[in-house]
Amino acid sequence: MNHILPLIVAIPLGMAVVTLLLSKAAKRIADFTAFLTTAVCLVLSFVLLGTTKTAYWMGGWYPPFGITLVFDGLTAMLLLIINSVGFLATVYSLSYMEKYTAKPKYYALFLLMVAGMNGVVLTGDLFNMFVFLEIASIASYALVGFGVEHEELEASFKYLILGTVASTMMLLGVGLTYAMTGTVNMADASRMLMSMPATRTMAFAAGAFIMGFSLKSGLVPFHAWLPDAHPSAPAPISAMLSGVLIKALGVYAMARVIFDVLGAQPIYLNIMITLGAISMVVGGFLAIGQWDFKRMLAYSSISQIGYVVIALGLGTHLGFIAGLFHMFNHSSFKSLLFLSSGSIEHSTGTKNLRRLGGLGTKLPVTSSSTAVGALSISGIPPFNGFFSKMLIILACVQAQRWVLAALAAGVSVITLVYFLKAMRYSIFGELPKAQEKIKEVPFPMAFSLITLSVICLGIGIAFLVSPTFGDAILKPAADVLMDGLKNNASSYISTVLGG
Amino acid sequence: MNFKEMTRSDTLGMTVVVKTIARLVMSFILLFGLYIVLYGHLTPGGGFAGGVIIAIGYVLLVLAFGGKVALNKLSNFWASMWDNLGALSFVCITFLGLTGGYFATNFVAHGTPGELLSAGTIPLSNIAIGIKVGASLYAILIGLSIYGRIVTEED
Amino acid sequence: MIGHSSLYIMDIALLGMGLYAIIAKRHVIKKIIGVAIVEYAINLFLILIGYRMDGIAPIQAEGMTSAEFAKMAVDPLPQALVLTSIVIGLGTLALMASQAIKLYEKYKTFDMSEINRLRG
Amino acid sequence: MLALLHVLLFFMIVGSIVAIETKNMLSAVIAVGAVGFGVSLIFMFLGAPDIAITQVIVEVLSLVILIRATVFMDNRSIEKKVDSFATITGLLFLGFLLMSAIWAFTDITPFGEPLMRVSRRYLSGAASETGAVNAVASVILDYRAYDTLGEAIVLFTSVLGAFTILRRKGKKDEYHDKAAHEEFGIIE
Repeated sequence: MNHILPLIVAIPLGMAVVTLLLSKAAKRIADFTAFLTTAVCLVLSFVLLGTTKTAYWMGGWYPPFGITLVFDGLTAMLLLIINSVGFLATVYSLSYMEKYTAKPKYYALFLLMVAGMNGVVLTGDLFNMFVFLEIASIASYALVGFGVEHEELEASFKYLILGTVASTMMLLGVGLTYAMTGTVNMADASRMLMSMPATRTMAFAAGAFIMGFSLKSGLVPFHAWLPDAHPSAPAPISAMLSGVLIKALGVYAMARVIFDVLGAQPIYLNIMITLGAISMVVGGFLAIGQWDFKRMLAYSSISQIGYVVIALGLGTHLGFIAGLFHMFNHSSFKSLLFLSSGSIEHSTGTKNLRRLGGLGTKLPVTSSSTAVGALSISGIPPFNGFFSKMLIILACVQAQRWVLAALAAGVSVITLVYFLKAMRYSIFGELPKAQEKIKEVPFPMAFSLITLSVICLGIGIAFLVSPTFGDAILKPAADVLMDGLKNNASSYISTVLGG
Repeated sequence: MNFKEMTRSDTLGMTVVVKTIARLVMSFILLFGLYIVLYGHLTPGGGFAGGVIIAIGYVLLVLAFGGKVALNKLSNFWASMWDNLGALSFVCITFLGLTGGYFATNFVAHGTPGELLSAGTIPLSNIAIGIKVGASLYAILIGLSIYGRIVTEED
Repeated sequence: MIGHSSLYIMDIALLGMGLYAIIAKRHVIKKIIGVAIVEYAINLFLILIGYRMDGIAPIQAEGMTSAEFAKMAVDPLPQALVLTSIVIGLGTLALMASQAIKLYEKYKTFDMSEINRLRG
Repeated sequence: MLALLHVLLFFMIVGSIVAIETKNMLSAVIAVGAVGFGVSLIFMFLGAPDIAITQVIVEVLSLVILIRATVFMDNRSIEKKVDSFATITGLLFLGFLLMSAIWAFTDITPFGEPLMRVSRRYLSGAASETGAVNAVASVILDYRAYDTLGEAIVLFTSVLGAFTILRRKGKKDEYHDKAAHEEFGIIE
């Protein structure tokens, strides 16, 4: 039994409460505890990378009677993404959040959001997934509205209403699964479902699950909240939402439930591909017209999540590798771009591209990190985005989905177009008169930007030079999905239930 | 909106009849809440239901006497303090489960089923949840109903 | 027909009413009411799933053996799930109410069609 | 019993229609409260006294919150003509949901005959394994204590979030209404 598994959830949970308590005595402590907690979580997630598949029985009750935590390749990858972006966003917040009031509350909510996401990716129990999904979601609703101005409140309210619908849909799916299988343990439910004929009720449950998770990940017919919520939040929260939250609560949860519980039937995969393709195209086209930098990034998130969902829906090993790689990369460059946009806003006071320009000379760190992020996301070699997009297109070709491959290639050109527009109007061009006196961001913010830029470049080069990265992180994760597709999740079931 | 625009019942409370009855009933409500919390492992109810009942007792105070009197009995600061402490003690109970071998183990001796002092950590957790729920719901209600427009604190 | 799935379908109708309110109504309070109805429906659905015909409440009376109890009581697991779900619903409601207050303070209206600074 | 449940559910659907369509916000909130009490009545009949108690008191608290926090501020309904696109979308969605439920629930586990694969163990083992005679309490605080930890944290998060949202000003160096603040002596 590996006691790190419950600790990586419980430490941020407990520290959120402790942060609030201690900050009543001295407000400055909150900075320190939040930094420390996310650092510890990051270290723990690195420690966990080396461990094998394992299950942890909460309270000593063996499954399916108690709640089980399950650790496998997919979980390891998600934990790494969540906690590294969480750590860098915390470092960034140290200076960025100075202009907001109530910093301890911000850190407490932030830690709760991280804990909720860690709980979602670790759990092996459907209802427990719902509970932790709600922790992460509720914390994010409050964080989106953290500025308590008109736009923030409006975005936060819309997000809350649609988020609650999503959670309810998921709970409906859990209830139906319980009705048909008599258990809420994922592995046990999967084993039961494999042993009985397909029922209409489970098809209905799958529909509820897919609708709920699509709402959470902002796929296109269900995306209405995303372009409002992501730009309205403070920059580190935008980075967390776009970089991690929609992946952990949306894509990961959808993949886990479809591949490991419901069984990956072709119709579910086709639904995923359809939703993904629509999101990819619509998100890309809507992004071109935006003049608000953060709003453009939000639409770009919809488009890029479309890529991930398409690749996962292909149902081939290369597709899984490509999708997971793009998920990993997207979390690095999208959080980098959101943090950069926050830095631009911090220095210049605006995020409207029409009022920006010529930042290249004045803000060297911010503009080079913006450039790195933009080049990565548009798929320029040798940055990491190029390799994952290329793999996705190759996977589409390999699966003989020619239309998808063409769409993916076309949308990547569109991506390049709108990011060239963003760079043209922010970094290059003429510096407006009003912004002669702008200054570069303070060290903690610059640290996060530089680290993420190095990650973007480093992963691209590492992927090119040696297979270690793919073998250590991507392959175990892809194997989990492959096992769900080909062997009815037998390896997952035996990890949890034994035998 | 500001303080001056608040209605009379927000600041001064309701009539004498209501106040007298509220004073009488309040202690019974709190007692009942306490009973529900403590006997949660034996009868229907539990920490959450009991905590809400305790909160409702204070809500009655808020509605009948106005926010000022209620805040004198239990200030917002202490309400959020109890809230944090309740949550923290529940987290601690689950952490202490590690001494029983796993996270969230019921590590205290179970005793005889049906007695008040039985079921290991279940009554303890019920008490922690009761404190947490009661305090936080009281705080949120006073924040929403009376100070909805006035809660302005910087932190 | 009655008794097999009609209760479930009526419950889904209740859920649909709540979703309809969320989609179609523009008043903030109506949207909150829609969320509340959706939550009732889903809680009720879980309890309906766990009901055993003529079952007793899952509290073991004195003098009843565990084997007898297990044959008579209704399913306790959905009840535990619903308890959690009710609490989550209350928390969501508190957050929604605070957002509604602040929205009213800023926009001086509860009409969502006038609360539309974000678009595009 | 079954007929009673059908009648109750029917009245709840009617109550929810009233709550959604009425023009007066106070009556809408009262109607949704009536639906909630209907839910707790059904819980009572279905052998779930724990949930029934909780539902009733949560209902009371939600009504107080909704009325004091929102309806008190503005009881007007929206006079303008209805948004026909949204209404049609909502009705279509409702119809689609109902149709697919009628299609799907032909093979659902029948009402009144739960599978109880896992729960049988909870019922037969609760008293001896956890020491609690209330099987629901033993499930939420022992077998699934981790869920309850999550539940407590959800409530903690939402209360914290509500206080975060209720801050008067989000960013520093803006107007700060100090007078009203000091009047009530709120420190936190």
